[in-house]
Amino acid sequence: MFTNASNFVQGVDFAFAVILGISIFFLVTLTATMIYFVIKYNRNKKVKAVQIKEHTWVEVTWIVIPLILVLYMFYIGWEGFIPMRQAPKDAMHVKAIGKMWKWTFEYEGNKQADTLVLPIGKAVKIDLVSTDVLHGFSVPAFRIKEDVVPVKKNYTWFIPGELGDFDLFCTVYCGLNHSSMLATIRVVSEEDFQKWIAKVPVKKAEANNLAFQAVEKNGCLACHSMNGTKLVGPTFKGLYGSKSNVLTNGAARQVTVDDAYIEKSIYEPNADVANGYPQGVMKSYKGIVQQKDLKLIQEYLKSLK
Amino acid sequence: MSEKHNHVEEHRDDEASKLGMWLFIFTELLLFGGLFIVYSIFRHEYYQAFRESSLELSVTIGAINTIALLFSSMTVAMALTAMQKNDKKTALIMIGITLLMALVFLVNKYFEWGHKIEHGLYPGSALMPLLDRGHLLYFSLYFFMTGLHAFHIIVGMVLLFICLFKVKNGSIHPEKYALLENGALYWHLVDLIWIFLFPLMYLIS
Amino acid sequence: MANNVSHTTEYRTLGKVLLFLMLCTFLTITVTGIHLGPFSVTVALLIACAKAYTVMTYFMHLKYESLLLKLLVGFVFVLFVLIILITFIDYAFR
Amino acid sequence: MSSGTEKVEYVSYLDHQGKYKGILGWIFATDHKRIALLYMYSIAAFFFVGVILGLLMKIELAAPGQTIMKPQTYNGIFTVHGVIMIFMVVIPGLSAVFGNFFLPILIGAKDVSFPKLNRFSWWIFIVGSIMAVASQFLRSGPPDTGWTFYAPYSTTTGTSVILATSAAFVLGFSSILTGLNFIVTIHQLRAPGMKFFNMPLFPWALYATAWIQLLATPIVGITLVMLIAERLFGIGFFDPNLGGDPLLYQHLFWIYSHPAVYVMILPAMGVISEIIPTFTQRKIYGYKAIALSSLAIAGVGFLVWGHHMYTSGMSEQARWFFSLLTFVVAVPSAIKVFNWLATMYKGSIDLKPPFLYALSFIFLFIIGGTTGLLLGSVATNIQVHDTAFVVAHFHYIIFGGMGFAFFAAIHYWSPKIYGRMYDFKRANIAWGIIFVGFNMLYFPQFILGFQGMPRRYFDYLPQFQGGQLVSSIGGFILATGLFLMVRNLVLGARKGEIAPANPWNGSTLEWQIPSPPSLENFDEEPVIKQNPYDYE
Ligand code: HEA
Ligand code: HEA
Ligand code: HEC
Ligand code: CUA
Ligand SMILES: [Cu+2]
Repeated sequence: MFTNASNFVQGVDFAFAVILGISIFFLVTLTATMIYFVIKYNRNKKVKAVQIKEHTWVEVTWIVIPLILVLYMFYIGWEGFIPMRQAPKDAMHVKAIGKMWKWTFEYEGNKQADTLVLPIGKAVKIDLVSTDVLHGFSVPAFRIKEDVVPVKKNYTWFIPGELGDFDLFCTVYCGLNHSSMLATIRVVSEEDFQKWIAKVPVKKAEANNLAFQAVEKNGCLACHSMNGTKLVGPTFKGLYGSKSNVLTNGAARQVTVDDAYIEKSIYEPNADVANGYPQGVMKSYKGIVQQKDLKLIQEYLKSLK
Repeated sequence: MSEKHNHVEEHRDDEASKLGMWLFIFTELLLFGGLFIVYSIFRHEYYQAFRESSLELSVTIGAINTIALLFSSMTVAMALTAMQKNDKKTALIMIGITLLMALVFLVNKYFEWGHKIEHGLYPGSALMPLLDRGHLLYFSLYFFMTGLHAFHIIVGMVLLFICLFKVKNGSIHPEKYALLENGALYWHLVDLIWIFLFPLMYLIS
Repeated sequence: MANNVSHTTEYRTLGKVLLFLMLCTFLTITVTGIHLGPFSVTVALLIACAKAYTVMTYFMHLKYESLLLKLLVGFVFVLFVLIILITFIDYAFR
Repeated sequence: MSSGTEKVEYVSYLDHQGKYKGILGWIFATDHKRIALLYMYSIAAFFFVGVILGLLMKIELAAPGQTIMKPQTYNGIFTVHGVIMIFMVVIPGLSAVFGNFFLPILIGAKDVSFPKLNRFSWWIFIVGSIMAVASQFLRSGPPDTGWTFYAPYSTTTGTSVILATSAAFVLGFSSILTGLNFIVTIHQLRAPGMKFFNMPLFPWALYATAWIQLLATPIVGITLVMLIAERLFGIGFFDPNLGGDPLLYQHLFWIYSHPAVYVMILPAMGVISEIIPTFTQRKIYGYKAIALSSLAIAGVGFLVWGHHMYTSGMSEQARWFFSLLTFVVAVPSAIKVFNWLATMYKGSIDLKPPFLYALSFIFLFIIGGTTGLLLGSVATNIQVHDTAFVVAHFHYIIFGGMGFAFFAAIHYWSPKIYGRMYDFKRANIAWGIIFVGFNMLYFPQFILGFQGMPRRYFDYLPQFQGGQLVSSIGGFILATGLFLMVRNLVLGARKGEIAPANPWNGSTLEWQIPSPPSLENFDEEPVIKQNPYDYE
């Protein structure tokens, strides 16, 4: 508690300490009273129960006091939170792109990296972008967390206050490898940051290739590699024209990967399930991959011999 | 309550089943309530598109259906009055008219839907995903809400048919008409929902 | 005997109610025809509420039911309106 | 029973032979007591399945990396664990079992208002449950969305989400019908002289619960139907890629599911309010405050759903509003706790197993509830949302709250239900093991969550290893304790000593009739004149 990893730690931890303190106070007093009563008024001591009249003032007291306490808790919670939605105008912008199950960070000038490197003491505003389903951008050490919602814009911001590496978790359940959707945030000095960012290459040349973009944009590469490695799904390398062993309604058969098969794989991935891969992991892209993109994807796969 | 307790059991059952019916109506209202929430949110977000889309619906058909339902609501209430007055014949006629009106509604709806479907506007069609988002949502909601409503009409008709037979064979009689009363209550619910659906779907252009 | 369980509404009353409802329907169609901008929904909903109120009071005999039931019906509607309003606290300010 | 003879022959409901005999006599029973037992046995069976899934998760999490299953399996398991526990165990739990059995008796009635509807509720409960369990075995694989079915993941994953959501829909329907039945019963069938404020507190709690069931469930029902339609036709209500709004799904889901947590806890509070007066031999302190706070919780509970969505990108105004109301709704719970303690003051306390469970309920409920406050405050929620902290919160409050109340209730009422007594010593030992195991299982998760361990994680970073291991061991201690408890109860019910009609010297109506009760509960209709907890 009370580290200085980001500018929010103080507010959040203060609220935490106060609420926890009040909670523990009540837990301890009430439990102690309970145990005391059990011993004091135990039936083994042959005490007879005394019927006690209710007093309105007692009841009012224990309505009013908790009410005041909770309103106070609400207040400090709100105070700790409100700065999180007031990003300074001059903050540095970084786009955090979440897609199943990988984080990518895009700096100004089209530079992409897998680790979020940030200069210390400088406000940074993270624009949260998702290309498929919900993800969660959570850095416990910084006390920040915000959902990454597709299409909708969302953001979070902070000022890193300590050098070092911090864990970034995806907190909103997003499917198979949700638990490995991690990344590192590295806070470095301003100089080191400048050195580092200078070395980050501008997005690959392939970025200009429309066909590649179609594959990239739809997030296929999270599961399918282009270099022959087996990720979640079969690799795209050499896929086109090859023979694929699939299960159709539980029956094994062999198909040739052609345009029609690719189309079917995209729109009804569960109709033919490639052998050795889990069913149901690849979702249907019906309504998402439009006809135009489909053509491009087919073309691109063809080119990946 | 307590004082009535030792009277004939049946009275209390009637009251209970009426209360039960009202509670069920609450449930149904909130079932549609969920859809109304969705509707109002999307209307808020896609105001223009909703207005444009609703132009595609025919106010005339909607109005005819409204009138049919209002009229049937009255007749079913009259059927109950007739039953209470021990006028079996009127009661039968009134239920009959109610059912007829329900049929008019459904036939109308059939043509209305059919028209849309002909134009390729239905959930799951090839055309739908090509619409822009506001229109897509409007028509999805249109089919969903009127579809669910039509389903309630059918359930209501079945209920009233049962009432019709029971009135005819005398098992619903002036001393015992809870079923008819509940059937009528259900039918009014169907009307209530349409009262809100009509302006929200047809009259926002 | 059985009549003290439920009230009997006269045919004439029911007829009048229908007339009123038809009138409302007519009104709501014409009113939305004129351009009232954002108010047209409000008006349409107000008229719809009036209709719903009438249907419940007369057709559904709510007028003659116990106070308890009336309160419950009111409560359900208030609850629903609250839920919609609260949802809009999110959407209106986003 | 209306034979003219002076002495009515007493046949317990367990032995009574109706139109059907044997097992059919149960499945087609309309007697509320038999239906209650049907619910109890079926819920126990599903609970067992849920528990096994829970323990499997704990084994998997005992060490980082893959331990005994693949990630896809893990995802399916926590989803089905959540669905079973929430929709099939805790939501029907207390109200369908003890509510069905004791509501009519406590208000002096022969049965609920609609006995056939009651039976029908159980049937569809079974249908829904079978659907939920079957979704686990379909070829497309168990649903892997979490019990919250968040869109758009749930609208696009290839697993059998449709079956699971349909199951939840059907179960919701059963829940609605039970609620409806109870409300009508309470309004119509109270014994002569029993005003609302003469009603015992368990029926009060059930009344508040029933309203939530009736009004909140349809909303989730329609939401799940929309989800299914979205999957089938790609309609696009919730999937942003089709123009929908995933936050809208969350709103609709929590509009139901937050009130639903009070469906779980209110009857539990009702049970505790019954047990405390009996074992202290005191009139309950603040009867009216307890009764009305149930209604307050139910009412305000409808309006706080957004506290599950603080990080979702809601408007700031909405976060403000929901946080404020979340804190307000905690106050009526606090009132209840204070009143229970005040009832113990100067009582004559008898530390029998039901009371032991009731006391541990209070302890665990305070922990669960106050950590709820930490979640309800926006700033601290940001820190612990969607982490193991939330998991610990709701297990404390659901299992520690509703679960312990269930155990308290079964220890309290099983002599009435079966007419036989269980062994106290064994019950106490089992309690001790359960209590220790429970805290060992869930307490470390608070710490893990605070340190940032997210929930629904198949795998975790090495710094979380210690806590996870302790937690896993606790799970097995708890399992041992629960096994001993169930064994003791079963033995008691079958072979225990014959129990007297009123073993605890209780004052409410169920203790004034023989154990087990006869088919019609009361030989002659009771007339009520005073408060149910009069020990003068
Ligand atoms: C039985 C079920 C139950 C109950 C009763 C509660 C009760 C409460 N819950 Fe909990 N909750 C759940 C079940 C339950 N919850 C579940 C299942 C989830 C997770 C869902 C999911 O995402 O899967 C959840 C999640 C959850 C969240 C969202 C967490 C997140 O995902 O970020 C929040 C946030 O506000 C919250 C708050 C509360 C509060 C304030 C109460 C209050 O009602 C508690 C009130 C009780 C007390 C306060 C204790 C008694 C009082 C005293 C001892 C006196 C001292 C107190 C004062 C001075 C006030 N709960
Ligand atoms: C009533 C509700 C309830 C109950 C009782 C439990 C019980 C248990 N739960 Fe819980 N759990 C949930 C409701 C519940 N759970 C919910 C809603 C979720 C969220 C799902 C989601 O994220 O979507 C969840 C999630 C959840 C997770 C988090 C998954 C994740 O986020 O990665 C874990 C992890 O360990 C867990 C563990 C357990 C364990 C070990 C038990 C143990 O089972 C408790 C120990 C009990 C026993 C061991 C009993 C043994 C008894 C016998 C053997 C005798 C037989 C008994 C009878 C016949 C009556 N549960
Ligand atoms: C969530 C992970 C995931 C994503 C994202 C994904 N896929 Fe797949 N894909 C899989 C898995 C797993 C399989 C194997 C199982 C199957 O056939 O359903 C597969 C199979 C395929 C196949 C069939 C391969 C064969 O050997 O039969 C094709 C073609 C394919 N994917 C194309 C795509 C395209 C194009 C996209 C992007 C629009 C995409 N995938 C996105 C996981 C994914
Ligand atoms: Cu991405 Cu979880
Ligand atoms: Cu909640």
